[in-house]
Amino acid sequence: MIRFENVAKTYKEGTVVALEACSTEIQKGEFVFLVGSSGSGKTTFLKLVLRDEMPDSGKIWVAGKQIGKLSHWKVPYLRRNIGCVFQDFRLLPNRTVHENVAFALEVIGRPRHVISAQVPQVLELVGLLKKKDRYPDELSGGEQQRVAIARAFVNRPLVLLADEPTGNLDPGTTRGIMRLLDRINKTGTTVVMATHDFVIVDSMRRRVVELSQGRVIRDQVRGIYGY
Amino acid sequence: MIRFENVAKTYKEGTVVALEACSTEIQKGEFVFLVGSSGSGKTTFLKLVLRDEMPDSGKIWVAGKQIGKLSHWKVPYLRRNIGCVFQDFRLLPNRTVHENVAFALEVIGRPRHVISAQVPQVLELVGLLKKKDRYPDELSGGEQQRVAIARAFVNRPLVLLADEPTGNLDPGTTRGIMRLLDRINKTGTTVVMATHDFVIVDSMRRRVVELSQGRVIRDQVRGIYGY
Amino acid sequence: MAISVEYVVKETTNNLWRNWMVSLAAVVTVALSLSFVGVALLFRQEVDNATARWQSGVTLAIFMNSSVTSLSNPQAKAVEDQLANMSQVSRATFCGQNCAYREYRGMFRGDPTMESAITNPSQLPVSFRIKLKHAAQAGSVGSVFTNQPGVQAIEYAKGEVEQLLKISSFLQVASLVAASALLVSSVVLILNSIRLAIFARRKEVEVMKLVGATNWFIRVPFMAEGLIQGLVGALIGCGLTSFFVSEFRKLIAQNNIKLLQPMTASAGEEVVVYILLLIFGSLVGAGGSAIALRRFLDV
Amino acid sequence: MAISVEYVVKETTNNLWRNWMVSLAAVVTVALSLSFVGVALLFRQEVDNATARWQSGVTLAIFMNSSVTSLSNPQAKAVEDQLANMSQVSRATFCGQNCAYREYRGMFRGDPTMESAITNPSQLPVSFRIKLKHAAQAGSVGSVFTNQPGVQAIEYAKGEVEQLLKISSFLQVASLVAASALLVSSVVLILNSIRLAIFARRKEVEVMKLVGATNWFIRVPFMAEGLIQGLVGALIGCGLTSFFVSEFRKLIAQNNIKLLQPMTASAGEEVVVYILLLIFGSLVGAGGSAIALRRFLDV
Ligand SMILES: Nc1ncnc2c1ncn2[C@@H]1O[C@H](COP(=O)(O)OP(=O)(O)OP(=O)(O)O)[C@@H](O)[C@H]1O
Ligand SMILES: Nc1ncnc2c1ncn2[C@@H]1O[C@H](COP(=O)(O)OP(=O)(O)OP(=O)(O)O)[C@@H](O)[C@H]1O
Ligand SMILES: [Mg+2]
Ligand SMILES: [Mg+2]
Repeated sequence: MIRFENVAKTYKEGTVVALEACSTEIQKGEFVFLVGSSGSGKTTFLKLVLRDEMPDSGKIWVAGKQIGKLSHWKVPYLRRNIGCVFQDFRLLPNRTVHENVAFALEVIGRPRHVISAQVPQVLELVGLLKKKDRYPDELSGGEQQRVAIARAFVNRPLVLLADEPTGNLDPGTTRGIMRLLDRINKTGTTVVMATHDFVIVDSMRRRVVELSQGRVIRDQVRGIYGY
Repeated sequence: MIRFENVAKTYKEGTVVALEACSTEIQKGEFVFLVGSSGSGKTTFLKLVLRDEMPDSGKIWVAGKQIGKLSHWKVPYLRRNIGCVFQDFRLLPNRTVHENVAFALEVIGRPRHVISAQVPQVLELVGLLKKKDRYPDELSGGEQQRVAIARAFVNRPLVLLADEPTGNLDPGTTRGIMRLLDRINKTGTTVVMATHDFVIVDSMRRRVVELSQGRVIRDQVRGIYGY
Repeated sequence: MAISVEYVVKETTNNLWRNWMVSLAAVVTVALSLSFVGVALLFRQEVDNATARWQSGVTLAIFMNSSVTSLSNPQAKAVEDQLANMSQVSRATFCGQNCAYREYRGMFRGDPTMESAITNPSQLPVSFRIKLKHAAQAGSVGSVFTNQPGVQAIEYAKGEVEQLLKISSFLQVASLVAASALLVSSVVLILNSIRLAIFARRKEVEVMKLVGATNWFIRVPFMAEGLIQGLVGALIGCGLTSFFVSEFRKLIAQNNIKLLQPMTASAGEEVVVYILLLIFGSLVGAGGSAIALRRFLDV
Repeated sequence: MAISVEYVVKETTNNLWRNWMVSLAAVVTVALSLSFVGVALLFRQEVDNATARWQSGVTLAIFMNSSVTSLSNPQAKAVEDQLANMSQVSRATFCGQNCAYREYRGMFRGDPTMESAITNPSQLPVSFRIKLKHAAQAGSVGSVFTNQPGVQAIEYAKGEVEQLLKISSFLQVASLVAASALLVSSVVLILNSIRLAIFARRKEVEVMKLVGATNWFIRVPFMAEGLIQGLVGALIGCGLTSFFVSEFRKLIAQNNIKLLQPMTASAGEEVVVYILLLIFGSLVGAGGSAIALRRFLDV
């Protein structure tokens, strides 16, 4: 599903190295934790998958396509196969829960009947159907993150990327989010999650890819956060 | 140093209750963890101390002054006694480490010789004297947070408020930040830190104030995160 | 991918509404600057028309002494023959005392001093009115007759026409300079209003990019915003132009300002000016959007 | 708390520089709009001066029949006596045939038709030139003499003066309307440039507030920005006004446009206009800043 081959990425004209000779492969349906200390390149890794950044060298395949060769106007269509969740939710404050999720379908031109069918379904999945008319600031942090996940998932993407989705949340809420991601993974969606939360990583025992200074230094099938 | 007496605070014309009948007192030199689930009112508590928000009812004393009675133009002088650190650092990206810290002194009108004396001193304290000419994006997350702490502390405030200062950081970096806050606390500065990180709270064993739905539901001298 | 019209209308309206102050300022500035352009263009057209009439008349007049009262006078005959033989002259007509009296009456109708001054055609001098092939030759043709017996004076029809042309070209240059400075301001204002719209919607744009909206889908509402501002400004500019010009004409007609009376433009000429203004307006709008999208919208 | 001048200068320069396009547009618009105001004001002053001269002359003239050639004529005497007894009349002078001839020569100097038309004072009618206490009473005074024996016509000194006044007031209204619309745009542009500066520095402002900078410390650089834009705009506006007015005068002088020749303003009057423009400029700048600070700077 995702394959990195010797990918290097620098910022600021090569002065800041974010990734260096990074190679790894993630299969369809896997659940992968991306760990590593601050600045090790986790966010860069995710941005490259999303083609939000371009690699300096090396090749990246996502969903069977080498995305370095993708022409500019095809990028949006790549992104429709990838869902994204961030630590800071990125919800639109002036739209309700329902509208936030529907927005993701509207802007890719889905017809209205598809939207009104799919949105309640995914809100049901994240357990927020009852709160669909609330605005983001009327929700707890965990609920907001679930809306963000619903938005990322409503288009049934092949891959779900999550960059520290529980960084702002208390331990109870964090467990709720992890259960939800687990459920989404069980529907067949590949999940890649960057995190610092060793408690989660250690308890879930999924595949762990550790980055350090832009290189993969560990790849463990049922791994833990530290060694 | 800080005293809340029956403080209530709502948002959006009273429809969202953030704090309700909240009373507590924090003495000079204490180190207090503010815990509670998402939306329990921790950030609101800190904003009230900073007089960034005004309470709907109740009284708040900070450094001996009842801040509800403070006239508008005196607020800046109150804030000079309070240092602030946030999860997202809030550094100025186009200024170096040294300039970021010096900025805090410049804008309150400190003369140049005071600035050139105090900034290196506090950078020494946070261990960043050697990196004083770097820009924020040339630093790791932990280093950036230490710059933020240096900026909050350079004016030797009586109180240091920290809102989830380790939310973005990996466990190793988190421990570094906590040691630094501990050292600052030992200089006599009162530290109030809102956090979700139960590992830290449980290992430091300091006073813990737990909020739930805007009320203080626990106040433990050498507390832990949960019960 | 099709972009629904409904979506574009909704988003564009929102954008315009959110920063109505800037949108308004942009529209006002476009309108003003285009009305300057419009007035300048129409004025030019009218002055062209007016001076064309003058030019169809006489470019040079030779006034004879009061002793010469008709063409039968040999001095007049001599002038007439000379004129007939000059290749520069396209047409020469004789204006006898009756012709002069008619002209005089027309010029000073309603002015008692002047009316009572001349009560008889015999008080006025006769003259030749000459049309030249090239107006620039007026001087050389005139000089031939300067010292001719019986010739009292040579008058060149430059005075009023030239004054009119000079004042109008001065006003035109001034208003076109003002218009171009204002057009720059218009572009900046439109650019700004779009920049503010982009900024106000930066979170939405970010989400749109994340979930795979196409670049055109993101751009179109902002482009529509600029275009609408430019076009609305141009429409108001057309209105202002037509209002100003018609008020000016009314003023001239009411006050019998003779020099300016022949100034008119046909409906067709006006329409051409208005179409030009609309084209300018959309160019300004599109230009402003293009710069704003390029500089501030990273898609 | 003292705010260091150096700090304000540095920050203001930065702000202006960062959004130079908007700053420039703001300055240009202020300059243009104030130059409209300036030209309108100076023009008004000049027209006032010009018509004051006219008004110091005659507001009403009574022309007698050609049979009346001097004051000794009883019909003329009758008119003179009546005028002497009217309280509305401030001064009445008799203009005999020599006076009329002098006036006529002066009016039509260099025009052969007219010069040759009247070669003798006896060809011209005599008249009374009347200065009234209030110009508005011209109609009522004139009507008294309409059917009086020996009176040929009553002429009101309205013709040219009134045309000049009407055209100039039309142009003034038009330019003041344009100026006020532009002033609105100027305020919005200044407001916008400050809003963008505030936005560009929102992080710094946030940090400033956190560490206890006083509100004025935060505000002053933004206010200075607006004031500078307004003042620079006003200065350029003064330059444009003076340029336009002097070019216009040159044009009139070169072309001998008689009607407009008496239009001048003293240096003192010009300076007053320029000071007014500078005051307007700073008001516009301060107004723009005030709105921007109030709406977009939360301190
Ligand atoms: N836009 C950017 N410009 C310059 N340098 C950047 C940029 N983004 C990231 N970097 C640098 O690239 C390196 C890798 O950053 P990245 O954000 O991928 O790390 P990370 O593993 O996500 O860290 P964290 O745990 O703090 O989120 C760091 O040194 C960082 O400073
Ligand atoms: N600016 C605001 N407008 C409206 N509601 C707000 C605002 N800020 C906070 N709230 C609401 O007030 C309540 C308390 O919020 P607060 O940010 O203090 O909680 P918190 O304990 O800091 O939560 P977290 O752990 O998620 O940071 C929440 O219900 C929140 O939605
Ligand atoms: Mg990251
Ligand atoms: Mg909080």
